[in-house]
Amino acid sequence: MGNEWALVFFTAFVGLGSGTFVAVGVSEWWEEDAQVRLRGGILALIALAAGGFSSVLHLGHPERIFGALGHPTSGIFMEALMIGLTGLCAVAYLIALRRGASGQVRKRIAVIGAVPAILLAFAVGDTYVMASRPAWDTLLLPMVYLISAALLGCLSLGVLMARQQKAEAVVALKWTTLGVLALQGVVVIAYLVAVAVAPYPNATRSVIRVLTGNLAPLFWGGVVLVGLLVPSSLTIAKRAAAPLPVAAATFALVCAFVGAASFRLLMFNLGTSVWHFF
Amino acid sequence: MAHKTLVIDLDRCLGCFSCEVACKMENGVALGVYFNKVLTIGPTGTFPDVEMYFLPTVCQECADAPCVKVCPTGASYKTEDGIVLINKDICIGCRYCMMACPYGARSFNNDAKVVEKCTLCVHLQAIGEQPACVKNCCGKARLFGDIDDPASDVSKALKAAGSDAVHSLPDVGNHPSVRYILHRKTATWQQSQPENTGRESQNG
Amino acid sequence: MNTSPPIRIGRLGKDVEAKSEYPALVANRENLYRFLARLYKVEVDQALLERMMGMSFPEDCGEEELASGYRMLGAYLRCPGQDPLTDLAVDYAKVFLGAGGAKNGFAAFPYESVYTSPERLIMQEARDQVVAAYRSEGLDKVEALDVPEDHVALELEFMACLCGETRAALARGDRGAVLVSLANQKDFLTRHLLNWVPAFCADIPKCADTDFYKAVAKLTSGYLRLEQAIIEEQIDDSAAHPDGV
Amino acid sequence: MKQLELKRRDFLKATAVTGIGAALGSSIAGLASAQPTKTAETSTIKIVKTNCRSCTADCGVLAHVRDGRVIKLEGNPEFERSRGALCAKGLSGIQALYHPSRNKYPMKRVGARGENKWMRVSWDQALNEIAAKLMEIREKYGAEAVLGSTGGGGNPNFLSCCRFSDVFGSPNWFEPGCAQCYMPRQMVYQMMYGGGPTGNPSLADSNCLELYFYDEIKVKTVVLWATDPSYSGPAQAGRAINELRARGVQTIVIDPRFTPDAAKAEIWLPIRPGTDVALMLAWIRYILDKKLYDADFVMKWTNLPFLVNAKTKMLLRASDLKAGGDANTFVVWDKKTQSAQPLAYPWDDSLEPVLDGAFTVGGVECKTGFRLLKEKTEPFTLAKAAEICWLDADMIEKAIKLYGENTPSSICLGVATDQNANSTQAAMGTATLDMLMGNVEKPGTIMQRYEEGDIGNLRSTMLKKFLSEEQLNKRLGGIEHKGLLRWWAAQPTYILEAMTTGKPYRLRAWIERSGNKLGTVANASAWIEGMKQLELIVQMFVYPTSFSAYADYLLPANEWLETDFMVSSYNRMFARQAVTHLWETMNETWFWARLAKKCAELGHENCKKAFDPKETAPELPYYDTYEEQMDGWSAYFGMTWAEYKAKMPFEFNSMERWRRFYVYKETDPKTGKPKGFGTQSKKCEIYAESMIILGRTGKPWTTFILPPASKDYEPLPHYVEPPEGPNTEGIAAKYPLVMTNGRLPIWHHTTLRNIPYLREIFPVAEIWINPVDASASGVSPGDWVWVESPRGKIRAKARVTQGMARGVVYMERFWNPETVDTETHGWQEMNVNVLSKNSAPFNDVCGTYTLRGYQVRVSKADGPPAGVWLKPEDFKPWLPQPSDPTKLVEL
Repeated sequence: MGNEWALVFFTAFVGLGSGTFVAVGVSEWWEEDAQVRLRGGILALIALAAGGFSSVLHLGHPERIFGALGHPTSGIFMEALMIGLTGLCAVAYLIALRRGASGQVRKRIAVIGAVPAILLAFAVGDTYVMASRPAWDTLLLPMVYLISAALLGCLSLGVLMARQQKAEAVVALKWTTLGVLALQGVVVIAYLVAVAVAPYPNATRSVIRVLTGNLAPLFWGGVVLVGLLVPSSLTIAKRAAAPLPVAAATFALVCAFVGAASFRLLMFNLGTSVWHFF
Repeated sequence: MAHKTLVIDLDRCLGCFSCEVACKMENGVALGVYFNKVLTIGPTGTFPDVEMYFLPTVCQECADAPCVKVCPTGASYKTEDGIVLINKDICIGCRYCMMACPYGARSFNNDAKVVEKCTLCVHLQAIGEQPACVKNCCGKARLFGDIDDPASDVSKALKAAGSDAVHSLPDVGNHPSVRYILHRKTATWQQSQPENTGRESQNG
Repeated sequence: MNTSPPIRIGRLGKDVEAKSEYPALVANRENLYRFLARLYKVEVDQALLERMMGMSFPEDCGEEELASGYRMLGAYLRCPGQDPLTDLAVDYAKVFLGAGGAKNGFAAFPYESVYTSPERLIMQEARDQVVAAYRSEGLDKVEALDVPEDHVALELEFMACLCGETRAALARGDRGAVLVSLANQKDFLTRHLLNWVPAFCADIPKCADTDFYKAVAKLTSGYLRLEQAIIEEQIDDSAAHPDGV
Repeated sequence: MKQLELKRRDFLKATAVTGIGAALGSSIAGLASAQPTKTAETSTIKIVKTNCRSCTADCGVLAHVRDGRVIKLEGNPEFERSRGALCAKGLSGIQALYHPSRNKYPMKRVGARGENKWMRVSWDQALNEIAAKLMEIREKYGAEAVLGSTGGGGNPNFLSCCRFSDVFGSPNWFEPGCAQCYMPRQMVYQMMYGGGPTGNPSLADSNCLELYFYDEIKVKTVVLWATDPSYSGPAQAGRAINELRARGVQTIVIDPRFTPDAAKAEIWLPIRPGTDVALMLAWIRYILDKKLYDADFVMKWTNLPFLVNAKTKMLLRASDLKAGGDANTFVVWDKKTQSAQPLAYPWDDSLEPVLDGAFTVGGVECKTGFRLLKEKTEPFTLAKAAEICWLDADMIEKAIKLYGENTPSSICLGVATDQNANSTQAAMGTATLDMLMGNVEKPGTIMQRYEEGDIGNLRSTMLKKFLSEEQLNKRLGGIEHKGLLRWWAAQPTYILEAMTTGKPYRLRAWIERSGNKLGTVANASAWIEGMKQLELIVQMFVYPTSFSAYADYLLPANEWLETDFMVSSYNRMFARQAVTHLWETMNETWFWARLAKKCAELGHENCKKAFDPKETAPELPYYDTYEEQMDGWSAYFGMTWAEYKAKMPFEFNSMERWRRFYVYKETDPKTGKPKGFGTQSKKCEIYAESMIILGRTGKPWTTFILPPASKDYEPLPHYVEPPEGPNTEGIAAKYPLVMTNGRLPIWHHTTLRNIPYLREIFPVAEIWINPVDASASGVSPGDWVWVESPRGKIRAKARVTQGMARGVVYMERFWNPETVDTETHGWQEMNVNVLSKNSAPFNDVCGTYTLRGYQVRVSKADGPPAGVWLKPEDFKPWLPQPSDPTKLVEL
């Protein structure tokens, strides 16, 4: 597989959107101000739309997409359905905000919306789990996608909360972020182990190619350094209760997004079929 | 149920690329795209004790075709004869089926923006003829027929070859139906994907 | 490109003009088609060159590319150099025949098939279709001519023949036949000529050395574009003004 | 859109060109009223039986034709030799036919040579001007100053160029094949066996037909010596050998390249190029030593028991024993009487001839042919051969045993040995082996005399008798290398020498009919200087090639789908039929007749006579039209060409008559004795005394007795170490690797390099090299490398493979149509014949130079040559963005 840019951005933006939506929902419990929620909700919607748009770019005949409605079992149907449901929930959430609905109502919407959002974050990775591509044939792959969505959600909430002074919220977000970062690291390592022991070993999908071969810059630079280490060090750069400046928080989010995209590129490069003829 | 497919006798394949060109002529396949591609397997071993055979690769017409399963619109489908086909009029060009194929046997038509692959020349079958690659094969190495029918030429050829000499590509649950005959006398069947096949764009 | 803005003239009293201008326009079109067909069919000979030197072109005609082609051709014919017949023959051989592997086999091959078949071969589907189109009008390529039927010269000549039919129908006052003939023209123009000649004309200047053939390319693609407008207008007109003819 | 604002008045103005009517004047109409029959034809598909000519094998083809357009090609199952198979070359017929870059009209050069500026001229003008120039040259300098050449892929009629030269009076024509391809084998087998057209070992030239009767499985072991049928003839020989293998026939492959046939063989001997004769001598020695030969056949049906005068090397005749003795009766040593005795043909039971011995006969030292053969092969032990040929002695022994014990067996000899100085000796070697084994005219063996009648002569004949003694003596290289008389041709290096230096005389004009001569002649660069000296260069071919850049006239030739010709398969006649015609292309074989006609019109006496059947008899004359020619040829079968085409395929001989075994044992009604073989002694002449006679006189091929060559040709095979080999001092250190060549299945000679579907399979020239040699040269798989010989330097892409003998590299011929209009003209980048060796020493008998088995070195290059196309997608300049395919017109 080459670098499937449209799919890289599709899945990365969907991760950002669903992650942000869930994170904004979580912030309901941290009693954040309405601005954060409003902006968060809008950001989630924009990211989902950007993801959806990228996926359409990937299609040869987007005008025929309605043909997919007749086949609810396909992965693409699942993805489209979940994007739609998550988007609907985000819209409902924004309307609720706008109409000054009670926290209870908003929380309820957030909880309901979290379900398709989490499923979506997982599903965009799960579609790639297939026996034809040994390096993708593991549930660890959608786990990376899911956790990367969580990370993007944490960091985008970090940007939204950058002017927030409420210490408990800042602390909670920072610890959550660090936890997700650690989890992401663990799952990425676990994924590499899965790749290493996958059947039909082949040089095109070997861990050696990732660690020391031509994918090493992408892995060490993109996934590890930019995607994990930079956000981690930015997160712990200031004392726990102090929020990051907007610039630093934004930088951390951009880095994590680059890291997410890098991992996807890595995945596509490893995604060679069992035997490739052509 | 019928399952029409190819049986390719590698003891007989001369590596002449006739099937490849016949396919391209018959189906107007674009440059750099192949429905049928002949790979050179080997020479393996160390000079002068070496072995080599040719592997004409083609859609494996899987019994449990993953490309059909993942297709979001039903554009990839299976005929009553067990042949996997693509309805190009409803293909949305998502290429998911290309990912699902364990052999990379499908390709994207950049002009029509749809996925395509070997059709076993269904348009020729419809008028009672064999696929172009079978008809023109110089080594008479290719047989086409119903592998589920014990009386068919393909079934007989497989029986005559003996099970030790009958091979198929790795099965990851898709159950490929194309069979390759290769006797140890000619060469040893290579279990893993070959590295140098004499074809540049391979492994790409 | 040296162009002047198009002249905008409002619609004049249609009824008055129609009767006199309509046949004249059809005759002009037929002539232009035949003229272009002649230029593509074979090299320019002495007689043609002399006659062309006596021609004058409406260099200020409103269709930018066509006008620029007229001007370029006019300029060439005013000052054609020492040995124009040889220059033009050499250029013709290079541009349309790909003689001697010039340009490493790249040339503006004047066949619709080359521009419409994925393998860029002559004698593909398009050729079969134009044969069918010719025959549906009771026409066929003359035996003596040894090029495939989808040669640009023949397609242009076919349009001229269709214009001839229109002219005859006009003379008979057979409005139905005029409409049919116009519809045929539109059909052939859009399905065939406009489907490939613009690309073909874009290739000509990549190979041509003389301004003559560069001008012919402009002339052709400009004129075909104009033709689309003309035919559409004529069809609309004929439909809207049943008595207009 | 601005123009939409234009209205009718503007339209009128925009289309009003003053004087346009006059300009149209007398222009020719392209369209006219259709004939109703034509209209009815629309869209019905006709399937026409025809025969391919993408190479020389003539496979049966079914051409699907719709309304004058060829829409599909497939194999014709009726054609016995190919049985429905059609290879990549044949399948490319449509792309070749409809390639827009074809030569379309006769073109005359404008401006300087190489400038690539052309002007269309009529056929009449082109032929008139060319003929006038030829006549002028003939007048001023003699007809020999006009050089003809042919060859190239799918040569439609080998001898048409030769015939023209004969008629015009020039002894000088050549083709790059000839002594380098097929002729040595064909000549030697004819001299030693005399089996006619079906009696030689060249699989790729549609011989060895007995192997096609695989259902009878008579042969048990087939040796594929220097031949790769899977690649050189997949649909015919490749297919037949495949069928034999499937039926348990054992094969031995002798080839430095691990070909598909090698991969399927019992034994592969990866021999060092150019050393085949050393191996053959070792095989012979072993077979003699272990008495594996067919003693009865050798005694009764070969000339090995005959006594040879050790000094003169000539066979003893009855006339040498006593005055009045028969000059055609040979002499044996009779054991019973311990004396030399004439042996009456075919055999004399009263005598007990000694096979192996040396005797004194009338004071003259004599030896039997057998003894001389033994002496000749004595140094070639298995160990010696292993050392020379870079082989394993045990493997050699295994191979000989298989060939010698699992019989009947047969050796098919390919082109590789024709491409070095040992060419004729190699053919003598394999003929000797098969004769020793008695593999002659037995069911299953390849030496057979099928009854072809005169059908071969119908299609291609020389007109030897039109060439005067004076002119024949002027043939360049013709006196020294009299084997060339077999094809009546001149020697390429002598031609080049004459072209460049004017010695012994200057050449003035070159009429060339083929693809890319610069891709096929050895040391191609050397030819450029020579070509500059010529006053006229004409090329006739299907599309422009590198050679076109140096020509003054380019003449457009038909593709095979546009031509009519006779084809035979087994005992039946088929036809190549023109199914379409484009532009003003002309049949290549017909061009020569047209040129002769023009010369006749200009007063050339012989050219006039050549159109008169009485003058040309027994050969057929030239005809005035192609239709007359085909009718003239079909008259042999008592029909017109139209009838022929309607009736074909038809038998020209019954299968029983056509294919008979042991023809030599049949009684000759004239003599009442067995027919014997087609040699002077009617025996298999393993001791080829005829070689000596050939060298001294030109017999049996000459029309006039010629002065002797500087040295006698040898009557027994002998090994000559390659003149530029790994053992050559001063060369080997600098150029350590031996270069060999060989076919790929998708190309014939230099043709079809402009077919996208073929080029994408092998987009660039590859050099195949063993990993050991690659690493010694610092080369990794897929690297671009320089390949250099003492003559030049080219680039190729390295295929590092265990399938190449160590110390040997392989390249296929290549040139690049995509750079024809650049400074390199497409022949300098990857053309292996920039490297090959055209200098002496040549093969003594027929002047073969060295296309294989010379030294090169390989080193890493920075990248590919400029401008060449590398990937399938690179071919897009030939396939630039087509607009949407024209949709179907509804009528």
